[in-house]
Amino acid sequence: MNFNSGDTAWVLIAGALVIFMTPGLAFFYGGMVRSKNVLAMLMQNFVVMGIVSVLWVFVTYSLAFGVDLGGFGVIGTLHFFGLGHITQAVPGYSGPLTQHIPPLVFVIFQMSFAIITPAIITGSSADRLAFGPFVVFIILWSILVYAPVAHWVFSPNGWLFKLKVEDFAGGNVVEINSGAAGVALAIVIGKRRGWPHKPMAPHSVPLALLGGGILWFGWFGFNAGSALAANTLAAHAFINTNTAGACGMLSWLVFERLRGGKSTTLGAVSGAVAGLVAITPSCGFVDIFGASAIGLIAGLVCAYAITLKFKAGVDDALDVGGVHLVGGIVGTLLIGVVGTSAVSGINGILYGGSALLLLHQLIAVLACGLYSFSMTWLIAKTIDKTMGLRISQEQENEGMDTSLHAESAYEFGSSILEAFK
Amino acid sequence: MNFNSGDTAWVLIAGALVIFMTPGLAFFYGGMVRSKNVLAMLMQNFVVMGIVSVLWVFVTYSLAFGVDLGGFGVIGTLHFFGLGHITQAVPGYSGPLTQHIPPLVFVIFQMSFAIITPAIITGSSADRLAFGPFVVFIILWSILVYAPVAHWVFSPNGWLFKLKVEDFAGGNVVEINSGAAGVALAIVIGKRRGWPHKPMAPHSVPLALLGGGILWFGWFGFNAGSALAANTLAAHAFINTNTAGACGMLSWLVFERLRGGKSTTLGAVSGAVAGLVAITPSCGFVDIFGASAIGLIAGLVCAYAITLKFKAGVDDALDVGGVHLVGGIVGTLLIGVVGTSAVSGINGILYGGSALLLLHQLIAVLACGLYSFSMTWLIAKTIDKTMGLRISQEQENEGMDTSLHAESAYEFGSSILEAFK
Amino acid sequence: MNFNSGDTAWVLIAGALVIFMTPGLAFFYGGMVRSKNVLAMLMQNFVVMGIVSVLWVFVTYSLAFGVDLGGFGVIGTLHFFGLGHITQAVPGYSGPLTQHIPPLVFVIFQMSFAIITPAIITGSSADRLAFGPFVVFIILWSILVYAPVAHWVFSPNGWLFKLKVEDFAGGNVVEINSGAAGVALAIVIGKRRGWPHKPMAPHSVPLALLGGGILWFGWFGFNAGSALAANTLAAHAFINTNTAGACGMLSWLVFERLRGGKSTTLGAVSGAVAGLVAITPSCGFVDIFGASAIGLIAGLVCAYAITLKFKAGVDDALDVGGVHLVGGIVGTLLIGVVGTSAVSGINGILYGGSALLLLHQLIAVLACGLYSFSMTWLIAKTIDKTMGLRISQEQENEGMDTSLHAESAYEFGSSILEAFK
Amino acid sequence: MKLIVAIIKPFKLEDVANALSKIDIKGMTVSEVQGYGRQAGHTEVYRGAEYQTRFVPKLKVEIVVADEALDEVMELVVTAARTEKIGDGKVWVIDLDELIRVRTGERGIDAI
Amino acid sequence: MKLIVAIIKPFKLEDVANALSKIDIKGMTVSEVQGYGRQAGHTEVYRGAEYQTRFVPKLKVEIVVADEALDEVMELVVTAARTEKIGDGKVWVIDLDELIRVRTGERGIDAI
Amino acid sequence: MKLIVAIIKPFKLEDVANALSKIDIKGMTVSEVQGYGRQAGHTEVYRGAEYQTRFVPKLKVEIVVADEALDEVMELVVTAARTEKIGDGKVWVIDLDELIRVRTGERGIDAI
Ligand SMILES: Nc1ncnc2c1ncn2[C@@H]1O[C@H](COP(=O)(O)OP(=O)(O)O)[C@@H](O)[C@H]1O
Ligand SMILES: Nc1ncnc2c1ncn2[C@@H]1O[C@H](COP(=O)(O)OP(=O)(O)O)[C@@H](O)[C@H]1O
Ligand SMILES: Nc1ncnc2c1ncn2[C@@H]1O[C@H](COP(=O)(O)OP(=O)(O)O)[C@@H](O)[C@H]1O
Repeated sequence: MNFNSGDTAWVLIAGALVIFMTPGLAFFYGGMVRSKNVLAMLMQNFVVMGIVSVLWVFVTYSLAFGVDLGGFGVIGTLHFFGLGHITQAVPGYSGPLTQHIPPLVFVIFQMSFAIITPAIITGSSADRLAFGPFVVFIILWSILVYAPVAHWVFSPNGWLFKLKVEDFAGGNVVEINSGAAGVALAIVIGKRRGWPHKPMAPHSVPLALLGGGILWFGWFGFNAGSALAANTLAAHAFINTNTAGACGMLSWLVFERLRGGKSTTLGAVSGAVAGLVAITPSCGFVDIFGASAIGLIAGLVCAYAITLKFKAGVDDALDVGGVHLVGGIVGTLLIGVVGTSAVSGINGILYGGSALLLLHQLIAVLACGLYSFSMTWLIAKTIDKTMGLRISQEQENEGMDTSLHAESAYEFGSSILEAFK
Repeated sequence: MNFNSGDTAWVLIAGALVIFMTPGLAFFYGGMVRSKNVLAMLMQNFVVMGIVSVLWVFVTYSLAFGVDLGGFGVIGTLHFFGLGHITQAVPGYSGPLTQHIPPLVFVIFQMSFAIITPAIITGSSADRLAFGPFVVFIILWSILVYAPVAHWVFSPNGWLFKLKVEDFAGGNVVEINSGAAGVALAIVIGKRRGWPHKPMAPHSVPLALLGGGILWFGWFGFNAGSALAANTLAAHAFINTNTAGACGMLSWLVFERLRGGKSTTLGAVSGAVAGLVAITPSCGFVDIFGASAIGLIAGLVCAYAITLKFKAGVDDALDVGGVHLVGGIVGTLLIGVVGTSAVSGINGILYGGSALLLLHQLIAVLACGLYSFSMTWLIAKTIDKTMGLRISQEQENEGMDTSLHAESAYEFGSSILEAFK
Repeated sequence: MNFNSGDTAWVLIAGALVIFMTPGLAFFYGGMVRSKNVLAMLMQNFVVMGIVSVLWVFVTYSLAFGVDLGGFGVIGTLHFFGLGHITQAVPGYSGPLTQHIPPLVFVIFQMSFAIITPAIITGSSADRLAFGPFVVFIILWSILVYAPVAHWVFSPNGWLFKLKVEDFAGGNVVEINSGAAGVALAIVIGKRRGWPHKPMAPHSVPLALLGGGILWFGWFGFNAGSALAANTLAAHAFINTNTAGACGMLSWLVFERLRGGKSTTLGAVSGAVAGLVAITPSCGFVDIFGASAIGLIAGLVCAYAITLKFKAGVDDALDVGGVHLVGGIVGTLLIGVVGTSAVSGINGILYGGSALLLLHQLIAVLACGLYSFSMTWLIAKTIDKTMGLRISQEQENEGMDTSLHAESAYEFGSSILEAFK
Repeated sequence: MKLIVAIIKPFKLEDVANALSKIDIKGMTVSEVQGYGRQAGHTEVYRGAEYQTRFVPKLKVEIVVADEALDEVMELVVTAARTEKIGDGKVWVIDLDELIRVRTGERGIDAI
Repeated sequence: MKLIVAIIKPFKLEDVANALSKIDIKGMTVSEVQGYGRQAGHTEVYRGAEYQTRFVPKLKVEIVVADEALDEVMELVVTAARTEKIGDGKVWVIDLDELIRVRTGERGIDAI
Repeated sequence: MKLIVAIIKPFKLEDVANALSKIDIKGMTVSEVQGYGRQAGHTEVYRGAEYQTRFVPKLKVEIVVADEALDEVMELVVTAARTEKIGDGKVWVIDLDELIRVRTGERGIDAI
């Protein structure tokens, strides 16, 4: 096979960048929880890397991208189990771009998505999810939720793909999917003791910002890597990503001021993430005006959306729903509005396109969101009834780090503890 | 257009690396301020990413690289407003390399420079710059200072470019420009309360070193990416960058010992940054001997230069002048001494080149340095007279994090605050 | 020369990634020491970057990859001193792949290995190694240990290379080499005051995990970059790396549970590193089943191996021996078992290969391990007798940061110290 | 005046402060301390090295009260801080010679 | 001997120490505490969740003095720590039974 | 009952606690403080700005004892904490009016 080394280099490094996003997410989340729970949060994210990496090469890649089972576009077979037959092109793809990069590079790149998606969910159940049940949850969720949804949207044989739903880098597969799952999990597991009247301030905003910085960096791999080539389309995705992140940050900060408060650093980074989430599905379909609009809207809408959890009484601790579900919906739908064929052949209604596109996008949003929500609810409920999903009240008081993992995150004023234990 | 995918991949990832440098810089600076001001410092750097990203695609890219206005080589037009006409090659470039990467990739890469340059300035005014005025400052500075200076030096139609001034990766545009601006801003805003007799020790040297590590990493994108291709020239720039950073570190440490003190970690990373600054303009013109010399000299000169602020009574808090201005001058001028045609066709006087090169470099240093200094002074003074540039004494005492942004950076011993607010 | 820009881009970015691993290692180690010694640990790692970067371009690259001295395959000459003759291909390589990337890119990539290897050693002597002697140690070790071992294994003229020993990315040169050296250094320098009865808990597990995250990220450059091209082999190395890291994490966690304890975050990241170490030599020779096996075995074996130091009474503070030496041996030997020609032409005994391969691997392990151990012992002993290797008891009590470097790492509750010194 | 010093479990601070605010005692000074006593710490494990911490994080609450209020306040503090599990802490009382409010210079009971 | 305990605003420590060094009192022990009183804390906002902190960072300064020096030192401390804004803090005085200098075993006033 | 307050060098805590555990005193409360006195701090340098810290980290150990035990405990603490170098710290003694164990409500000596 005569692969293009430049494209291959780009997708390889993009894959590495996206894998780096999961530790980044760990720090983003870890900084936002209290110091007694930070290791448990980091642990969940790192362990997702362990579990999903192995699942992917043996099972879930094949379920997501393998030969379609029965032609319904619902799920793949185990054709690629253990990376067997991996020199074959991805089933369903054809045309000149099919084999410009080694199929194994595609496996790697898609793996990075499969890892970060369940990792995002960990934010909603922060501070109270037991570790053993968490491991079971991740395995089941990857197989029963991630693999099918990825098949529907990303596999050329998936039913949403065939419906011509557009999702450049995972607005449905990653963002809506994890966001809806996060809300379901938060509902099943219940509120943290003391929420919402008790303040649960971030223990290290700089750590959260470090995570945010890594996420922004990695997102270039996420979105521009999804072009699967080092070309003009990748460049469009890249600049749109950066612009939308920037606009999301600015509009979130404006929202904070309009509400009468001060602009906060956590708001800045949250807004950036909201913009980045929203541009994920759309980055390959819009121009810089569209990207700006999407970023600005996402920043405002998400800044508002995260306040809804207080009204709904759902303790989505780190706003997985408000940012990823809502941001993912915003970006997925807006393709149908501001998509422009000047970038890649699809026009939203603003550019004279048919409303059918918007309808298809809506179907995708509903299908993925509802499937993920209900399936996650079911998985979580089942685990809760059998193993128990939640740590004990005493563990919650003491903190998860010492009670679940026998570790303390920090020993700064070490003199006392060091001298004598 | 038939773009080279390998070159495109390289410049895309280089752009991502340089964008990652701005969070890196935020941590480098954030670690060096006191814990009550760290978020404000991070905030300024993150907000620069938000503001300049948007400005660039709409306005400043076009001003810097657009069709020259009137042919004076002073500023571009708004030809590329909102990335219009962006399939056109950069005006003024010609020859085979012109279109080997998509023009949009060039826009991205140059954006990363436009972001980090004003971010560097934030170090000089640390601990006392008000947030609203800061936002205004950054907008004005990007348009009135960054865009023209970038046009002069980087645009093929710029007057310094046409004078054959050599600046491989932004010694003038980034380093001298930000360094001179930093000094001007520090002068206008005035000293911190208690400076210099009151100690203002870094609150987290590890955070500063994390920033330093990210900067070093990103600098490979900065310098080797400036070759705009994945080729031998990029490799020269890469190895020169690393060597000069290393030499800067070592000579700064030696300087510390010679002055009778201990070698410090902050000294190590500061020396590395000094070396990296100085090699920025020169990395594509010198060999490994030249790079070593530049790094060693920069480490020594900058280590000495940062002590001058105490004599001058200018509270350039994080040594933007001592490191970026001075390091940038060292590297820009030394091209005229140790530049060698073995690397890219230009000989410094040591290699038999004409003194004219050195003269041109000197003109560039003076033009960029003086323009930046005076224009920044004017902008800062204007803002100071109208909105006020500086926070109140009470805010300075309390710290910027709580007073400007309603956040505390850390809650380690969270028991008290968590239990009860 | 007509270089391949895609391959060049890949190896350049891989080199940058690996250079970024050394700060990553610094944080990994720095998080695990007590807060009074963290800067000294970071300092050692950053200074290694300074020293080895310079040594490499002037001396050690040439010793490692230069024309063989006398044809014994033991050491190179100074042919490439100061990067002279650097347009020549690496001596000994021939065939189509020889000149697909600029030789200078190879110099860069190999430099990143030469830097991180001695940096790894710093973990064993943590909390007690004096700074001046450390500098001398690194210089001597790079010349007397790293350069020859790299020549033996990586240079086509090296005796182990000619013996057809397989080491894809440095199991011998980096892992066994640094691991054996770490054990020797720990023996010569002696135990920390109070070890092992006194607890010396990590001062910041999040910092250690940040380091671990950076290491995982950089390891893609390390291993997949070692293909020296952006191709299918690089993809194999990439996915094997990720899989083995994941498996190492999981099996280490299982080991912790089997021993009756809780699974720890430091265990998760340690297991990942163990898996990554073990896959380093083997990533280009095994398939996903082999990589999984290697990762699982490495996690278990290393988790057990780190407990041996307590039995042996050797204070290898951060387990350089238990992880790098043992993991390196596991990975190097297992090539002879699970190597498969389906990936790159070599069969281990499980795939019908000859036991000769295993024998050669064993010879390499013994040669590199024993040479590194004894040479390091000699160097350390000599320094100890002449300059003294170890800090004073008072410095150990007070902490290295203030006593060696006149710095405190953190000032969180800054009010007291800030107000008045 | 008396100084009541209470060593309590950290998560009991809210209850103690709430109890006191009911009798209009709205001032106190709190610091983080490490307690050593009958209550055992937790086990920590770092790379296989396992140990038992002997110090347990506690809060030290200091409240200046008028002599008359002493018994009532002590009673309230002890009741609010109690969990009936080992490690609930101690309360001790110190007699004060003098008290001044820095802002005004008021002395004695007026300064509380 | 008396133990003077002063709860002060953190940025006032320098002034207090300078004042004392003038009358040749050069020893003290300082710790970080959280004060709860009339002075309100600041508002913090995290992703839209807003709250008011009730504790304010203070320093606790402890100074052992001879009985004779008590009044002068108290006066100096109070004056140096005063900003006349709410939250300036309290100073209280405790009688000591004994004092020893660890290094020498000296007791009483000699140990100060 | 008496409250013994000892300001000691941090690395001496282990010795102090060990000494006390021999006479079956197994409770204490420890906090981190900064000491200011004859002992000089260390020099710190940040980018060429050099200064001398005046505060030295110390631990404050508080032990409640019965009147009878006072002398023995003080003696043990002072001996265990001594290095004979400047900065070893001080020990002072405060008389307590009352002591309660929160868990049980026991008072006085029984509460120790
Ligand atoms: N003799 C003592 N002097 C000072 N503080 C003590 C003493 N004994 C106990 N304490 C403090 O009281 C806390 C609780 O004591 P502990 O013996 O654990 O439980 P309990 O008071 O319920 O019997 C300890 O953590 C310590 O802070
Ligand atoms: N009853 C009290 N007991 C102990 N400390 C107190 C008491 N009341 C106030 N404080 C301390 O004094 C500080 C200042 O008190 P506050 O009421 O805010 O202002 P002011 O003393 O100026 O009236 C508080 O932050 C707290 O640390
Ligand atoms: N007058 C004082 N009041 C309160 N604490 C004091 C006083 N003098 C000294 N200290 C404490 O004792 C510690 C040791 O005192 P220092 O004068 O340095 O040495 P030494 O006690 O050996 O003479 C100081 O760091 C401080 O914490």
